[in-house]
Amino acid sequence: MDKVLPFFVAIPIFSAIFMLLIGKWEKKIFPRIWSIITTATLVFLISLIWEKGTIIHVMGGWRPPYGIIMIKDHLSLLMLIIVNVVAFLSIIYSYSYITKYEDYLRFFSLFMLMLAGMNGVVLSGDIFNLFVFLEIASLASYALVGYGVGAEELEASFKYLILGAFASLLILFGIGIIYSVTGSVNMADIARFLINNSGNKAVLMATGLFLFGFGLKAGLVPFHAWLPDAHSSAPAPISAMLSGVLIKVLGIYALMRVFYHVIGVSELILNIFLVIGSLSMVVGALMGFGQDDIKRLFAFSSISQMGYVMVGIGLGTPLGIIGALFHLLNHAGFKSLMFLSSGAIEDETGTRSLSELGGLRQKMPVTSASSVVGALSISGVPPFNGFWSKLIILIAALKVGNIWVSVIIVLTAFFTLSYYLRFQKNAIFGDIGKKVEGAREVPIPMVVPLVLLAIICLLVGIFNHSIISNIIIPAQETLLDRSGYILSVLGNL
Amino acid sequence: MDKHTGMTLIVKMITQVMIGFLLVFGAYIVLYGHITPGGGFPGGVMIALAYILLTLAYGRKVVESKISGVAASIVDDLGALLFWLVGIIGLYIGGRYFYNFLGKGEPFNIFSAGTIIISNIGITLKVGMSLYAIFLALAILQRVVTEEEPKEEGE
Amino acid sequence: MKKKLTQFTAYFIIWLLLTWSLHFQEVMVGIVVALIATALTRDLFPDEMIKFLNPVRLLWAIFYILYLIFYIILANFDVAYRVLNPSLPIAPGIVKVKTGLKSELAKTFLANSITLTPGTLTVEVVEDNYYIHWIYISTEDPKRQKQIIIDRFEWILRRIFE
Amino acid sequence: MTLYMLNFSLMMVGMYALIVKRHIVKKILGIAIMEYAVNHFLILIGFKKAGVAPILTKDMDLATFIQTAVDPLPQALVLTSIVIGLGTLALMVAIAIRLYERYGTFDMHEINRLRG
Repeated sequence: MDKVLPFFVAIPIFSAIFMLLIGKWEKKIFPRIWSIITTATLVFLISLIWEKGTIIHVMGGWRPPYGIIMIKDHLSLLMLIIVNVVAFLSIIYSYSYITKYEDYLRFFSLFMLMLAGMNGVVLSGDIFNLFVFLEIASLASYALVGYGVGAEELEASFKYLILGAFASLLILFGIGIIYSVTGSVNMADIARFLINNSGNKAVLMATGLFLFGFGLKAGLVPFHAWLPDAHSSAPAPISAMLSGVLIKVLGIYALMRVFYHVIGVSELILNIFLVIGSLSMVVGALMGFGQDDIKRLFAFSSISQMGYVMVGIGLGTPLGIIGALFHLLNHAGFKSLMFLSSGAIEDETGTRSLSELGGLRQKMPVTSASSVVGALSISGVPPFNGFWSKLIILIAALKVGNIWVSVIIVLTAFFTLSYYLRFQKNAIFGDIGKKVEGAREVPIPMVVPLVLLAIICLLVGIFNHSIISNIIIPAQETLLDRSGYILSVLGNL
Repeated sequence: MDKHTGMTLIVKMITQVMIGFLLVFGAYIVLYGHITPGGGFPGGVMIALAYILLTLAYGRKVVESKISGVAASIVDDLGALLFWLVGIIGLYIGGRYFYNFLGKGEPFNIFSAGTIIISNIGITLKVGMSLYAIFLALAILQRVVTEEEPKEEGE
Repeated sequence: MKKKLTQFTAYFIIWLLLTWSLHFQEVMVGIVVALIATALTRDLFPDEMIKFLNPVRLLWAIFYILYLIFYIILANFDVAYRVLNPSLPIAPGIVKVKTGLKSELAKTFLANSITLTPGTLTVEVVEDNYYIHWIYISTEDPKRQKQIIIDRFEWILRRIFE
Repeated sequence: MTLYMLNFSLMMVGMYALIVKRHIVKKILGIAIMEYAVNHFLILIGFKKAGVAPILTKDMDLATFIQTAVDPLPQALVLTSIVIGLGTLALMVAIAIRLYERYGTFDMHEINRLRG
């Protein structure tokens, strides 16, 4: 079954190139259909490796630690599901949304490259390949953020580009340091070396560099300057991908993989995670409070929700990590839903300003209903999924006895609820705003992903127990089992 | 060739003489990539530089009549597909992505080391033509900027 | 056809020099590479290069290289003398010189020879006229200037290219 | 060690340009300088005094080869990172040109329509 793994990278890359080639003759319909087929194939491929446990594909037959490997364990599986499902829904959404722009071809081509990069990051078992795929995904996302080539888009893209390139260089520098210490780029091999020879000062420096680099890619608070601009300027499906998937894969997943499996977590690192997480929660929530632009509001809320995940990871207990991973999954669902519906709203009304919107419920019933579901989920109202993950993180924090963090979690939840209520009051309910008069329901391809995501949010909330026990707990066990990871890569080959 | 655009006679003539040799040297770097230092990327850059030199000497129009941006990007895609295909054929034959399915051959011969030479050719086409396309794209952007600026009359 | 043959030979010789081997695989690949390069640069290759197929002209070209090296060394000493001399006997300026050469390649070679020779530098070529930056303008007379700068190269280039 | 220190100071030069300078092109140059420093660092890791190229020839025995050959892996890593850097640089320059079209300036402080 290990032959499936390369296809997660190979298919999107092929599709990106093939679309550019065929697109010379057929520019409009073909790329849209072809990318739907591609992402659907990827979603289908996940079902093939669903219950297989850990799978390792050895590239070119060179066995690890010398060769390049791709590894799928339960953590990768969780991320693969998130990435490919959100990508599939965003592509369906783009089918109609892309008509805003002139050039269809490059949008889908870059989207496929971004997808290939993210799948590569998730599956890579080699720290340098992780960097390479991270760069592929980042480069594609820089270009996609500036896709509208308006003044604001370009400015946001440039800021993102400068900071992202800086972060990538720091990560590369860290990889260089790690390589000079351990003489290997295979993650399991590095981990084995570091377990036997701990206490190296150079590794501490690499730790800091990784924290900075991946933290910047994740948009956590001291490094969050690019995030609101980039997320609010990008086309809506890209915002959904950026916020729903990209910052998680390039930032949080890479942090988890590198710190839990490769370098190994210590008390210090966990405390740094906790501080960064709490800061992100508070700052994101406070900044989101005063926003008028709905996309900026969602972007700041992303920072705040990423804070929850970081806190969950930083607690370091199994329960905390379960909460963090569950929140990761949930956030991918509701935040893509929010960004996609913001795109629908902007498409119909021509504005993103809360003060100009209002009464969307009467004009766009389906979009309104699904975005209300999203808003309720994100602010943690009981039957929906956001509530459970936040509750688990809160319980985990209380169990550790960390009162400050628990207080921050509760406060942030209230803040989140209040500014999402403001969004609902000003945009969905209330009197019909001036710009909303001519709005109609968006076309079917845009409605379908919204409804599907809303249903996912609801179902995950209702069947939270089976989701947690089937997907989240195996991932959490993988994450905490460092020696198991090393054994699975180096043991039986 | 167009006598009235581009740089002076000296640059043009030297470019005309040298471009073929540059291509041969680029090909040498590529084809010997597996047994001497070099490979697809440096060779591709060299081939791209041959055309970039031509662009600098003669201006964009003359070069685009030889390799247009569209043709460059088609060759570019084909190169990438060739590289991709090497990996997939390896997966099909050997069960491993990028499995070396060709014979290893006698060391230090040009036909040795299996698929590396094919991958190198793919990379060359990809890198060479993308670099050339990037250059053309930036040159076009540059032109737009200068046209928008009020230009001083003269010459 | 003759032009293509010249091109092909030139590229193939370069290939052989690069690989420095007569193994049949290398020769075969060399033939293919030279053919491709020929096809790609068909109309770019200067027509005058055909003349190198003629052995007499080729010998003149080899002689020209040695001759040029000799003059470069000579001019080096001249410039070194001017630089090291405390009184700095220089009188720099740009002179305009007309050449009798017709072939464009020959003109290019002449311009480069002038540039390679220390003390003189081709600034611009317009039709038949060279604008040359000269470190020591010894005379104001155009004919004499032509004699000093150009004539020593021109007669050989004429034999090679015309 | 001196080499590492010099390399690190080169990186600091790049970082200085990136953080302090307001001109977009200078920021791009800062990124480029940092990238060279990092690539140089990777090369330094594989560096060996009086090392030979890591190509095993017919007339070389394995033990001396292992002792004298430099580590080839960092070189491969650097090639990859140079390619990535090329892509990033091309994208940065393209966006900078477009930004100049839109704003008519290269000053980062005047390009601030987005805030918050």
